[in-house]
Amino acid sequence: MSILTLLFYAIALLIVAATAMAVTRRNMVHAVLYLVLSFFGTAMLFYLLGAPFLAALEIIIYAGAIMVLFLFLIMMIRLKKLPGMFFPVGQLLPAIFICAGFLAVSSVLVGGNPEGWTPMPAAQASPAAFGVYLFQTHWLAVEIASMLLLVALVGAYVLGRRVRGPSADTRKEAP
Amino acid sequence: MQPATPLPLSLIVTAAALLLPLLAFGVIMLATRSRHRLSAAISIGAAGLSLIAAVYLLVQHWQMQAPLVFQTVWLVSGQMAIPIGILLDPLSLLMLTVVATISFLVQVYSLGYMAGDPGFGRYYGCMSLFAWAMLTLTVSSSLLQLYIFWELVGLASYLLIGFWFDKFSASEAGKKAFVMTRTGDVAFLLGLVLLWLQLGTLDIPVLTDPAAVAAALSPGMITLTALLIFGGIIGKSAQFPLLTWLPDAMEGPTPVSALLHSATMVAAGVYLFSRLFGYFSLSPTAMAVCLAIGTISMLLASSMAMVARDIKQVWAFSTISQLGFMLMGLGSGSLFAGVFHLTTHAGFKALLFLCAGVLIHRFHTNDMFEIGRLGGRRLKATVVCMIVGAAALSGLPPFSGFFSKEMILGQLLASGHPTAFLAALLGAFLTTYYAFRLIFILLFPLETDDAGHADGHGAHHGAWGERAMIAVLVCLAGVTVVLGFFEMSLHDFLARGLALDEAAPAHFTWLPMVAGTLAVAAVLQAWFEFGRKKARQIGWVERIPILADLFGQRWYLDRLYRYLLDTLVYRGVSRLFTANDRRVIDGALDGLGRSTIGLGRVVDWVHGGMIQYRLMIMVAAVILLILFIGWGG
Amino acid sequence: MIVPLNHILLLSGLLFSLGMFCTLARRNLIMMLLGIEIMLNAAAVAFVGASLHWQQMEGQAIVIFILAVAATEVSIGLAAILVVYRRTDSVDPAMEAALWEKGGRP
Amino acid sequence: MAYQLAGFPFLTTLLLCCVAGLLAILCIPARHARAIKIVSAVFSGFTLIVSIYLFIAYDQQAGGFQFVERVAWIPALGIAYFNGVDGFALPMLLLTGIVFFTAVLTMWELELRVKEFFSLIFLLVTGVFGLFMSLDLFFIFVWFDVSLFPMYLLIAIWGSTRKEYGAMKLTLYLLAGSALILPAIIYLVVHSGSMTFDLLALMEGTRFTPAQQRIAFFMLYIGFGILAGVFPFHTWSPVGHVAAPTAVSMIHAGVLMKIGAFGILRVGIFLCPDGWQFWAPLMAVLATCGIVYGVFVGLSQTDLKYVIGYSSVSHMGIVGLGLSTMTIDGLNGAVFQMFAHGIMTALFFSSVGHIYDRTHTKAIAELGGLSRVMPRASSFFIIAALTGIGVPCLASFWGELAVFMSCVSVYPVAGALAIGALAVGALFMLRVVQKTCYGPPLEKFAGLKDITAALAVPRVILVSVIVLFGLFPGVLFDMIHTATMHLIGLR
Repeated sequence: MSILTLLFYAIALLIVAATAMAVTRRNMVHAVLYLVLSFFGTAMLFYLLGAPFLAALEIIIYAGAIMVLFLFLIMMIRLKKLPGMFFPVGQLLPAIFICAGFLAVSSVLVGGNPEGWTPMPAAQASPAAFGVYLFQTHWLAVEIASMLLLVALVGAYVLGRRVRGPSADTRKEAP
Repeated sequence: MQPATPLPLSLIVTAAALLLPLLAFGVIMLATRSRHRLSAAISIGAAGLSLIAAVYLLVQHWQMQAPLVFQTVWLVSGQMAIPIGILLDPLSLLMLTVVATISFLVQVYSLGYMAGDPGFGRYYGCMSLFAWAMLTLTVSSSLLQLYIFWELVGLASYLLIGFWFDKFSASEAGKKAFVMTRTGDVAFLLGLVLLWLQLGTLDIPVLTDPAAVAAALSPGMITLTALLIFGGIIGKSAQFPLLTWLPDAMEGPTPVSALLHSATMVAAGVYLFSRLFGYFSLSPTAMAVCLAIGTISMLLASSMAMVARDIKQVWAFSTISQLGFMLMGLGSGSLFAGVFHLTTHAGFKALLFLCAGVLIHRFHTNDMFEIGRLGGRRLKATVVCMIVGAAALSGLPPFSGFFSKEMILGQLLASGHPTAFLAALLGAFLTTYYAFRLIFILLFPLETDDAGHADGHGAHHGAWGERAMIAVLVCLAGVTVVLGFFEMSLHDFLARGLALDEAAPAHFTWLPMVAGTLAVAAVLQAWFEFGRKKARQIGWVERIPILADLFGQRWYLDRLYRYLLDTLVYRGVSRLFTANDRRVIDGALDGLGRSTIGLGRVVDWVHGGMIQYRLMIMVAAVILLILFIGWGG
Repeated sequence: MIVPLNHILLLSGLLFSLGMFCTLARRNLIMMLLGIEIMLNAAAVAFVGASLHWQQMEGQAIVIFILAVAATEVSIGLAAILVVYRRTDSVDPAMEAALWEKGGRP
Repeated sequence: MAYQLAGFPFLTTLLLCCVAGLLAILCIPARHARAIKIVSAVFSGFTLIVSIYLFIAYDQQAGGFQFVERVAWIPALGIAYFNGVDGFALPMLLLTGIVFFTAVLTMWELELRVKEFFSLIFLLVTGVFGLFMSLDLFFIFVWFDVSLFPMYLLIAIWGSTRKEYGAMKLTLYLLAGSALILPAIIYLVVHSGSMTFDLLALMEGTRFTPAQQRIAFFMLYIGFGILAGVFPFHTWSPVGHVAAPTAVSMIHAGVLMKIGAFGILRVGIFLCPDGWQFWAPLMAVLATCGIVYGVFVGLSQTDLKYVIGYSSVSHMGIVGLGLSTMTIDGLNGAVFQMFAHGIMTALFFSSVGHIYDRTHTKAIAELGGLSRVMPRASSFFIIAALTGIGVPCLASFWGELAVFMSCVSVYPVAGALAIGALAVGALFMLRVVQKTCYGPPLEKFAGLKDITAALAVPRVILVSVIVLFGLFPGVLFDMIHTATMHLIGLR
C-alpha cells in the first residue's frame, strides 16, 4: 500500500464526512461551509488522480464562485423562520430508501466489473497538454459551453430583476 | 288453388264473411269514428252480411262429407311457410254460424245499450275487429293461422274490456286479461313451434289425422305438445290456474261481456280443443289433465258464483264453470258433447248477459240486491227471458241446456269417470242453486223502492234502442228454447263431416230423471233461502264464515297472483335486475370511468405535485432503468 | 499505483447518493440546489477516475463541461429561487406545489 | 362474387342527397328556420324516394349485389369506394329513409339552433347510408365513425335529462366498440394475404383459418354488438335514448342500433363464418339474457323513455338470437326484426317525444288520462306498444315468430325463455300504456292540444308502414331471403 493509496483514502474520508455534514446541517451557512471543505477535498483528489488543472478549476469555480453565490443568496433572502420540519418523515423515508437502493445498485454494478479491481498507475495530464487536447478536440463544445454561460448570465439577470408590474401584484392576489 | 275446384262460391262467400268485418273495422277507425250512427250501421251491416253468409254456408254444406280446404301461402321464408286458408268442416261451420249470430245480435243490442256513449264509433270499430278475428279463427286451416287470430282476438278483448279506460279498474282488468291469456299463449306458441319442428306442418287436417301424427311423433312428444297447447286453452278459456281474469273482465260494457267473455271468445279455447280433438285423444295423459282441469275449474267457479253480489260476476263465474263443463265432456272423450254444450251455452249465456245488461242499463248498478230493490222485476220481458236463460243454464227441461248437460253427464258415466260424474252432478246442483238465487233475489226483494222512478228512467235513450235490445233478447230466448231439439240433427251433421267414430251419445234413461230431480231440488233450496216470503236472503254458504270468505275472495287466487307478481316480479326479479343494471353493470362502467379519472389524477399528481416527489419518482425510474440495463437488457 | 478504479467509482456513488438524499429529503430549495451540486461533483470525480484508468483525456474534458453546466445551473437556479422567494416569502418546495394546485403559477 | 357495375350510380345519388342537403342547410342563414326545415324535409324526402326506388328496382331473381359502384381510391392499400346492396342492405336503406324522413318531420316545432341540428342530422344519416351500402371494410369503418360522432353533439346540446352524462357515456361506449372493430378489420386484412379492404374479394378469395376467424369474429361481435345493445354492453342505450332529443332518439334507436347488428352480419358473418359458428352459442346466451333482462328491467322503470330504451334492448336481443341460430329462418327473422323494430321504435320515440313536448314530463307517475286529452297522439303510442308486444298483423310479430321458430329448433331452452319473455313483455308495455294513456284525465293536462296535422304526418307514415308489413310481410321476407340464401349457400 503506497503513500498515494493512503492519501486517497484519507481524502475520500474527508470528502464523504464533509459532504455528509453539509447535507445534514440545519443552518445553511454551515452547510455551505462544509461543502466548501468537501470541494477542497475533491480538488485534492483531482490532483491525486492526475488532473492538476481541474483541481485548480474545482477550487476556483466550485469552492470559490458557486459556493459564494450560495452564500450571497442565503444572506439575501434572510429567512424569517426556517422551514417547519427539518426532515419530514414522509419524505425522509422514501429518500433514504431510494438513495440506499441507488447505492446498492451502483455498488453491485461497479463491483461486478472485474477489470476495475486492478490498481491504477499514477499519471498526470499537464495543464498545457490538457489545454491543447481540449481545444483541438472539443473546441466546438467549449464554444457551446461558453454560449451556455452567456445565456445563463442573461437568464439570471432577467429572473433576478425586480419586476414592478401589475403581473406581480395580481399574482399575489389571485390565489 | 286448383282451377278445377268446383266450389269457388263457398270460398268467395267465406272470404266475404271474413273480410267484411275487417273492412268495417278499417273504415270505422280511419274515417267514420266520430260519426256514430254511420259507424254502427257499417259494423252491423258487415256483421249481418257475415251472418247471412254463414247461414248460407251452413245450409249449403249441411250434407257435407269431407272437409273443404282452401289454402294459400301468406309468408314463405326458408323452411317456414305460414299458410293462410279456410277450412270448412261441420265444426267450423257450426262455430262460424254461432259466432256470426251472436256477434250480429250483440251488435244490434249495443245500439240501445251503448247509445250516447262518446266512444260509440270506437266501440263498433273494436267489435268489427273482434268479429273479423273470431270468424277467421274459426275457419283457420292451420294451427299457426289460428294462433295469429287467437292473439288478435285477445287484442280485441283487451281493447273492449278497457273500453271505458277512464276507470282505473277497467284498464287494469284489460291489462290483466291480456297478460294472463298471454301467459297461456306462451305455452301455446311453444307447443306449436315444437309441433312444427316435429311435423313440418301445422295444417289442422294433418294434425287431426291420428295415423299421420302417430307416425311422426313419439308418444311423449305428443303429450308434451298437447299439454303445452292446452296451456293456451287454459289461458283463453279462463280455466283453473288462470281463471281470475275473467271476472275482472266484466269491467267492459255488458254486450262485450256477452259476446267475448261468455259466448265466443272464451269458448275459443274449447273450440281449439275440439278442433284438435283427434290430436289430443292420442294422448291419454292430456285428456286426463283436461278432465281434471275442467272439473276443478267448474267446481271452483260455481263456488265463487254462490256468494257473488254483482250480477255480471255471477254469470262470469258461471261461464268459467260451464267452460270447465265442456272441457269435462271433451276430456272424457266425446267431441259432440263438448261442442253441443258449447253451442247451447253460447245462446243461453249471451241471453243471460244481455238480460243483465238491460237491468244494468236501466238501474245503473251491478248489485243484484240493489236491482231487486229498485224494481227489476217490473221489466217483465227481460225477467222472463232471464228465467228462460237461467233454466237452460240449470239444465231444466225442455231448455237447450238440459240436453247438452245431460249428454255430458251421460258421457262421463259411460266413459268410466265416476268421480268426475259425481263432481259434475255437484256442479250442476250448485249451478242451479246460484242461478235461481239470483232470479229469486231479483224477483222477491226484501224491500222495494219507489218503482215509478225506475219506469220514468231510461226513456230518453230512445225507444228504438230499447226495443232493439228486447228484440234481441226474445230472439235468443227463442233459440234457447228450441236449440235442444236439434241435438240429433246436429250430431248427424258433425258425425257426417268429421267421421266421428263415436256412437250416438250414450243415453241412460234414469239420468234425465236424476238430473232433473237434482235441479228441482236446487231450485227449491234457492226458493227456501231466497224466494219464500220469510226468507232472510242469506244463503247457506254465507252462514259459514270460512266458506263465505273463501268463496268471496275467489279462493284467494287473485291475492296469491297479486302477491306473487309483486314479490317475485316487481320486487324480486325486476328490482334485482334493475339493481344489477344500475349497480353492477353501470356501476362497473362508471367505476371504470372514475378509475380512469383517478388514474389521471395520479399521473397529474406525479406531474403537478411537489417537486421532490417528482424527483423521487424520476430517480426511482432511473434506478430501475439501470437495473434493467444492467441485468435485463 | 494508487487505487483501483472501482474504489473511485464507489466513492463517487456514495457522494452521488448523498447529493441525491439532499435533493430529495431537504425541504428547502437552496439545499436542493446544493444537493444537485454535490451530484454533479460526484460525476466529475467518476470521470476523472475513469480518465486515469484508461489514460485518456476525454474524461477530464467532460469535467470542464460539467463545471460549465454546474455554473449555469446554479446561476439560473438561484435566480429562480430568488423569484420564488420574492413571491411566496418561502423557499419551501411544498409551497410551490400548493400554489400549483390553486391554479396559480409560481 | 360476380357483380355488375351499375349503369347509373343510384347509391352515390343517395349519399349525394344527404350531402347536398347538408350543404344546402349550411348555405341558408340561421334565422330562416322555416326554410331550413323545408329544405331538410325535401332532401330527406329525396333519400326516401331513392331508397324506395332501389328497393323496388332490385332484381330479386338475380340476387347478389346490385347497383354496384367501384372507384379505386388508394390502390396501394387496396382501398376503394365500393358500394353495392343486397337483400340485407336494402331493407336497411329503406328503414333509414323512412326513419330519417319522419324524424325530420317530427322536429317541425324545433326552435333551438335549428340549422346546426339539421346539419348534424344530415351528417349522421350520411354515415348511416354509407355504412349500409359500403362494401369496403375501410369505408365501413369510416362511415361507422361518421355516424357516431354527431351523436355526441346532438345529445349534449339538444338533449334533456342528464344529457352530458348520456352523451358522454354513449360516445365512450361506441368508441370502445370502434376501437375493437378497427383492429379486427386490420387483423383480417393483414391475414388475408392480399392487401385489400374489398369485402367481396376477402370473402371470395381468402379462407381465413378457423382460429383467425374466431379471434376476428369475437372482436367484431363485441365491437358492433355494443352498438346493437348486446346484453352486458347495453346500458348506454337507455341512458342515451333518455337524454337524446326526439328525432335523435328515433334515428338512434331506429337506425343506429341496426348498424350494430348489420355490422355483425355484414363484416362478422360474411367474413368469418367459422367464427360465427364457434361463437353462436355465446351469442344465443347473451341475446336471451338481453331479451329476458330487458323486459324485467323495463318493468320497474319510472321514466317513459327508459322503458322504451329497455324494450329496445329486449327487441334487439331477438335480432341477436336470430343471428345466432345460423338458419335461414333465423337470419330472415333477424333482419325483418331489425326493420320492424326500427320503425316501431321510431314511432315509439316520436310519440313519447310528443307527449314530453306537450306535458313537459316523462315520469310515468305524473302522466295519466292522455287518451282523453290527446286521443290521436295516444293512439300512436298505443299502436307502438302493441307492435312491441308482438300483436299479429303488426310488423314485428313476423320477425319474432321466425326467430322463435328457428331458435327452438337450435337452442330449445333459449327459445322457450325468449317466448316466455313475451308474457312479461306484454305486462310491461301495457303497464306503461295504462299509466300514461288510460285513467281519468288529469286536471293539469286539461288544456293540452292534440297532435297537429303536420306532426301527425310522420306518425301516420310509420303506422302505415307497420301495418303494411304486418299484413304483407312477404314483401320484405322475399327480399331478405335472396341474401340469406346466398349467405347460407356460401357456407
